[in-house]
Amino acid sequence: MIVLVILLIPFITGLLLLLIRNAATIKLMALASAIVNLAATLSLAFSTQASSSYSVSWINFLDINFALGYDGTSLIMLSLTSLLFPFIIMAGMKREQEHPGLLYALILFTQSALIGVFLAQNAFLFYIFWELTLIPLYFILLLWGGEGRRNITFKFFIYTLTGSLFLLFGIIYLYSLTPGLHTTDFSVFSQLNIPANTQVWLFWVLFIAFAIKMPVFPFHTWQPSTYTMAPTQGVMILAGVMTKMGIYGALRFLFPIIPAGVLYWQNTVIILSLIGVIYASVIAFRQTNLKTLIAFSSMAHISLMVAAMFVLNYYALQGLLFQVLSHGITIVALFYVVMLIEEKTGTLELPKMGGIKLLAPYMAILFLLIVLGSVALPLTAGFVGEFLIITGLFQQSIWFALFGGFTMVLGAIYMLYAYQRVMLGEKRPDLENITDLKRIDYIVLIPLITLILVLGIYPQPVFNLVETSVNTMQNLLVPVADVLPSLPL
Amino acid sequence: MVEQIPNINLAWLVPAFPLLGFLVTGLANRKLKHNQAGIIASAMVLLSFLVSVVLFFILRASGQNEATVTLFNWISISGMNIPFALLIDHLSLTMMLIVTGVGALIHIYSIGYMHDDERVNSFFAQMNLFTFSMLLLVMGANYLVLFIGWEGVGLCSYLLIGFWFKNPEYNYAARKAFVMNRIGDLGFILGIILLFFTFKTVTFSEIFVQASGFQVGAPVITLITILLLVGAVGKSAQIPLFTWLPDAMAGPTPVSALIHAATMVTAGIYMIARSSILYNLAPLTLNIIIVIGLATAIIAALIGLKQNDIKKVLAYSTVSQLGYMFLALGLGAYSAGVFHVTTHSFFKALLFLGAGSVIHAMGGEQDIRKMGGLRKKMPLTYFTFLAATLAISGIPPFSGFFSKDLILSKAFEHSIILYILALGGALITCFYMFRLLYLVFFGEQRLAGAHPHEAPKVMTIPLIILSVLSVFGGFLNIPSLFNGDSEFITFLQTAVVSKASEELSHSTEIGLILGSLLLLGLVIFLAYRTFVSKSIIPAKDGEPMPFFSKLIANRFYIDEMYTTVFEKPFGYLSDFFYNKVENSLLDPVVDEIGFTTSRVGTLLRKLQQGNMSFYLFAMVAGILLFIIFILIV
Amino acid sequence: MVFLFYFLSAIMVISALLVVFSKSPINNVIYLIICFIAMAGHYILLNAQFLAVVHIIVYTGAIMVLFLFVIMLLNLNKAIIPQKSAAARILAVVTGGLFFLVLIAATRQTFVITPRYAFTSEIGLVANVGKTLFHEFLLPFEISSVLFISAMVGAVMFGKRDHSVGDD
Amino acid sequence: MNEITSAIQLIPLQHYIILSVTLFSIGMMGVLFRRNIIAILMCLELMFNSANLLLAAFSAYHSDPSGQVFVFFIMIVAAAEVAVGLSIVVMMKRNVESVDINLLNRLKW
Repeated sequence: MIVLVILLIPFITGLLLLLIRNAATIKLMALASAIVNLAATLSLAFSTQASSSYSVSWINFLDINFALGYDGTSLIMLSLTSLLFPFIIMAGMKREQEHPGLLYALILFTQSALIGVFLAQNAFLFYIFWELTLIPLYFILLLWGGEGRRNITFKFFIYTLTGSLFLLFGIIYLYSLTPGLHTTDFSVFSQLNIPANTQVWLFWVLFIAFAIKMPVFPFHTWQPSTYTMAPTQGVMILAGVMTKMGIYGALRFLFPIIPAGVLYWQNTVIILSLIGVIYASVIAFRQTNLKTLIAFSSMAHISLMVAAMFVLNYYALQGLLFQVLSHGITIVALFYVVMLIEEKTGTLELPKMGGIKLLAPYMAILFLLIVLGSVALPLTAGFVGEFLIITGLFQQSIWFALFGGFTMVLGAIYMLYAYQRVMLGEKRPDLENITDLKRIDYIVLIPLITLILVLGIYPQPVFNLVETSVNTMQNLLVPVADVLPSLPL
Repeated sequence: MVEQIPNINLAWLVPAFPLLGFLVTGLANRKLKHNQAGIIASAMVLLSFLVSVVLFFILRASGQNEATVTLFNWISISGMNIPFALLIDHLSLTMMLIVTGVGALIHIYSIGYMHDDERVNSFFAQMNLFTFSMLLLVMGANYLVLFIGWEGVGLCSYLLIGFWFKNPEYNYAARKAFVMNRIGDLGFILGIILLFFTFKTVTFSEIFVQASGFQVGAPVITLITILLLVGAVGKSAQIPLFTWLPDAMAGPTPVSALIHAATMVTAGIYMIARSSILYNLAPLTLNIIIVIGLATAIIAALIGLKQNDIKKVLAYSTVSQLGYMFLALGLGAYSAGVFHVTTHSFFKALLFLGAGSVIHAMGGEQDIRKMGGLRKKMPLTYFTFLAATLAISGIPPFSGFFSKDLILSKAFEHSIILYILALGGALITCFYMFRLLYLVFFGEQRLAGAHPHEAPKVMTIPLIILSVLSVFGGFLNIPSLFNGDSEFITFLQTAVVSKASEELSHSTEIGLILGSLLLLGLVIFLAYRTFVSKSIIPAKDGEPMPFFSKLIANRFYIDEMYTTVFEKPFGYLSDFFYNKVENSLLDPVVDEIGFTTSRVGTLLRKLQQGNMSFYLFAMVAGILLFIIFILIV
Repeated sequence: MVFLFYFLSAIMVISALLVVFSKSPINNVIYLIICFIAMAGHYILLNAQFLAVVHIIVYTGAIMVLFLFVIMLLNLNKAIIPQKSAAARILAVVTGGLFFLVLIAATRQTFVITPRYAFTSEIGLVANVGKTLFHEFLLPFEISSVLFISAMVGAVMFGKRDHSVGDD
Repeated sequence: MNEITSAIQLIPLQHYIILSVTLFSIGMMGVLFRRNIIAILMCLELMFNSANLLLAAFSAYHSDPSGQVFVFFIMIVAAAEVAVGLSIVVMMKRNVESVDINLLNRLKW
């Protein structure tokens, strides 16, 4: 039952928000809802009971239930979503925003849809929520976005939608393969013994939607421009949670259902992802727009996670799920600081910045801490995740580990470069009036940074949370290993 | 299992004090006035030092060789158990004592040196953070905890090099240091992972027990050691990753003393000494280390000959000395390497602090061509500096003599060519150090308007203590030649397994020592002739020079080479990726798909002329086709 | 009697062709009326008396008169509209011929089938048709009245002069 | 009467089909052939009637009055269609002074 509550709280609050006029009340209500949701999710994560689930028959003639449930993987994603949304909402507090009622309603709708994605127990429901996330987000980007939002949002929308269309086709195809009265339950899907040759092409049908959402090189071209023009809260949702949705989808669909297809394309995808790692990192180095730079940095990190996912051994999976959490927290904190910088300087162009540390030393320190988290310095969460991921990659091949490890070097290059150009150097005459952080900024940033550090120093709870599902997943590819040689490689 | 040593759990206090100091000085940044931050920070390091001493005696009293203190489980997943544990053994104790001891002195010195800086509180916070990281590095009981410290010191080095962040060049130097270290770290972490897969653990003691099961020259061990070596090369500024260290002199001088001379840069030597058991199994890697070490020692010494910045000279001398330590490691004389680390930390810290005094006195001037005649104005600094110079040059009975002689004799055992090359490097070292000494302290004062004066007590007392250590530090390890029993080496033997080698006969050794002393005397005399008697002052920048001098003065153009070969192409690659691949290939392809759809639409729209007759035709044709299709299928 | 079938068929086809090919709308209407009368003959042949009568009344009597009225009211006969281009006309004939061929081909398979039921002459009588109409098809019948009303209203709406244009 | 019914049985059903197809094709050809909307509407009537004939024939051969009821319904629809269609023609004549179908070329947006 509690899963239904988690799903509905943001949705209902969102509806209520549409009726309220007072901006402060709206934000407080949204925040309250997000915090209640966080509490509920944490109670799930740390409860000792068997997993809660909810199911009611929905579309009878298709035998589709409205079935919600979760496992370790979902729980990580849920925790991340519930954890980040209070901060995403707080990012708008004490700030002038147009039409706050609509904005926060849309944000909460997005949350609800995201939670739905992570809770869905059948592919049909999954798909509905998957598409549903796009609609409120589309409006957030379109209505509150920056320069060129119309074209960029359009591209983003069409691009992801195109991907989803393939997914829908894949789901229908799988549905038609189910025995007897057809069904879309994941549990039934994973029992299908799809012929290996079919799996080989089915892989791309299913994967392309996730590849676009994550995004994997070369399906990433919507991302930099979208991140750059998106409003802070929108980009936080996009980078913090939405990308993880792609990872989650891939974990749900690819590995249990078409393991042979995954095994067949494994190296291709890993190599693509590692190209993405290097490619995005190298590009990030010369970016002059801070948001674009972070967009590429995020892409590099996500690509590494994708590589880890496809390696699919124990360490890589542990690292992946840990990194999901850590990257989400770090990127939200990063974008928050970016928002602060933009507010204070009125620009995102690096050449127009500099010397801010002299005027806002505390902001500089917190920014540096987040940057360090992002470049995976030990004792930050990023390190634990990336260490395990690289360990996992190493188990597959030392070259994978080497190229994956380049994120650490290249990340240090571009992130520190960006930090230096923003914060360090001489004071600029046109940036004289910069003030340091306000109370609300501390309220947002300190917990995030604390989380980054705490997870880096004591990551154990997260490992324990996902242990079971990692153990299940890592064995998924084993039985199909024998099937593969018969395929033309 | 060995029984728990009472009170050994105090070990966590050693890193905890500097961490506390960091938190206090960092969080109360704005509240602390005057010297408060410096005093707190120094006190914390001093406390650490005291605890280290206590630990030393505890361990000695217990009669055991090592103790592990597990604080908590850091990463514990199936098959991978990485505790956050500290290891107290003779090697880590040595390093702890160096780090906290020399560190405390440098902290105290900094109180005076950084007195006028507006961000003095941040400085001490970062220094304490550095000490904390360095202690983690040397105390970690497994490679991953070591790695935490390893990266932590890299971070602090970054922060402190760029401490005066208004200057873009300093920032660049800081970033360069961090990135070059990171390149090494990548190799290091890959090495750790390979270690993990080979031994299923990263804890030192467990690995070393298992390592005996491997044959000498086992490929996997060779690979591990090479990967670890990459990390050490980055951290200890060896060829090819050494260019960051001279640039790192952008930081305040105490930072150069603490981080870039005494402690952090020796982390690579510590790590290899720690892994001595593994390295003993990989002769190939040892040979690589010899080559790297010797090449670094000589090239850096050569470059040092023509440097005119007081700190740059010292920086290259550090690189060169680190090369000697590497040489020792490569020869399998790990303890000798660590011994040189110890003495080097004394005299190099002293040199840097002395240089700091000089810079302080000269009002920030660092160019030795503009100094001179300071001997009279700053006698105390002069004497301490002299002591350090003698020590680094290897004049007996100063500390450097003992440690360097140990390395040289090991080199001689290995091969005479090595010995000659190493000795050549030592002679060059001697030359440029005396060049520095003479140019700074002898002759006439060349900078008009400067009023050099002796530094305050808070700065001179550490100098004096360090000079005492530099002078007598060598007596920690009196070789059998002088009726000693090599105490230091013996002490380390429980933690570091040096390669067995036959001892040189005393007569050979005496011969070698006398020979080298003779040569050293000659070099000192030559330097005296050049810089004091003839008062030759090095050429100004831009003046024509002979080819070789120019090559050296420009540091063999290695920096420029790296810029051309790596940095610029990296920028071009970035531009290429962004402008050509991203914006001219990938993105347009996607856009093109969209445009094509819309173009096809435009084309199809032509059919929609609005002509009813045409529609009717189309409809009929459609029906026809449809029926035909049904008939055929 | 068989002869009658073929005779009527010939009249239908010829008059239908004339509907297509003669240019004057009035002539078209007259040929179409001839065609429909022949059609009524066919209904009688099939013993569908009710249909035959209704057909005459509705088609020949009402619809075709409506056509005539419109033609005369709008004075369309004078303004002879130019024909389509020769190519279009040839294409139309070819398409029509093709369509014929294809339909014949499509229905060819049915030619071999003979009806399975006994031929009863009574079903076309008013009584039988009326029974079916008011039993099985009562609801459609009523709904068709709604259709009629809406068609009527629509026709009136269209026929009303559009005041917003106001040019004539 | 009986004479007729017995005679009709001599005519195979397929002849009706062929006749009906012929008429339908002629109607179709007419629709494509003519430009005058009134003529086109007439051709449509022709096509309606070919379908009607077929329904009636099948009804008779199957002895099922439903077919003839359908014809009846089709007539209703045809009447409605003609009423609306002709009123459109009147509209068009009024607005563009012509009943040429080629003038109705606005059907593209």
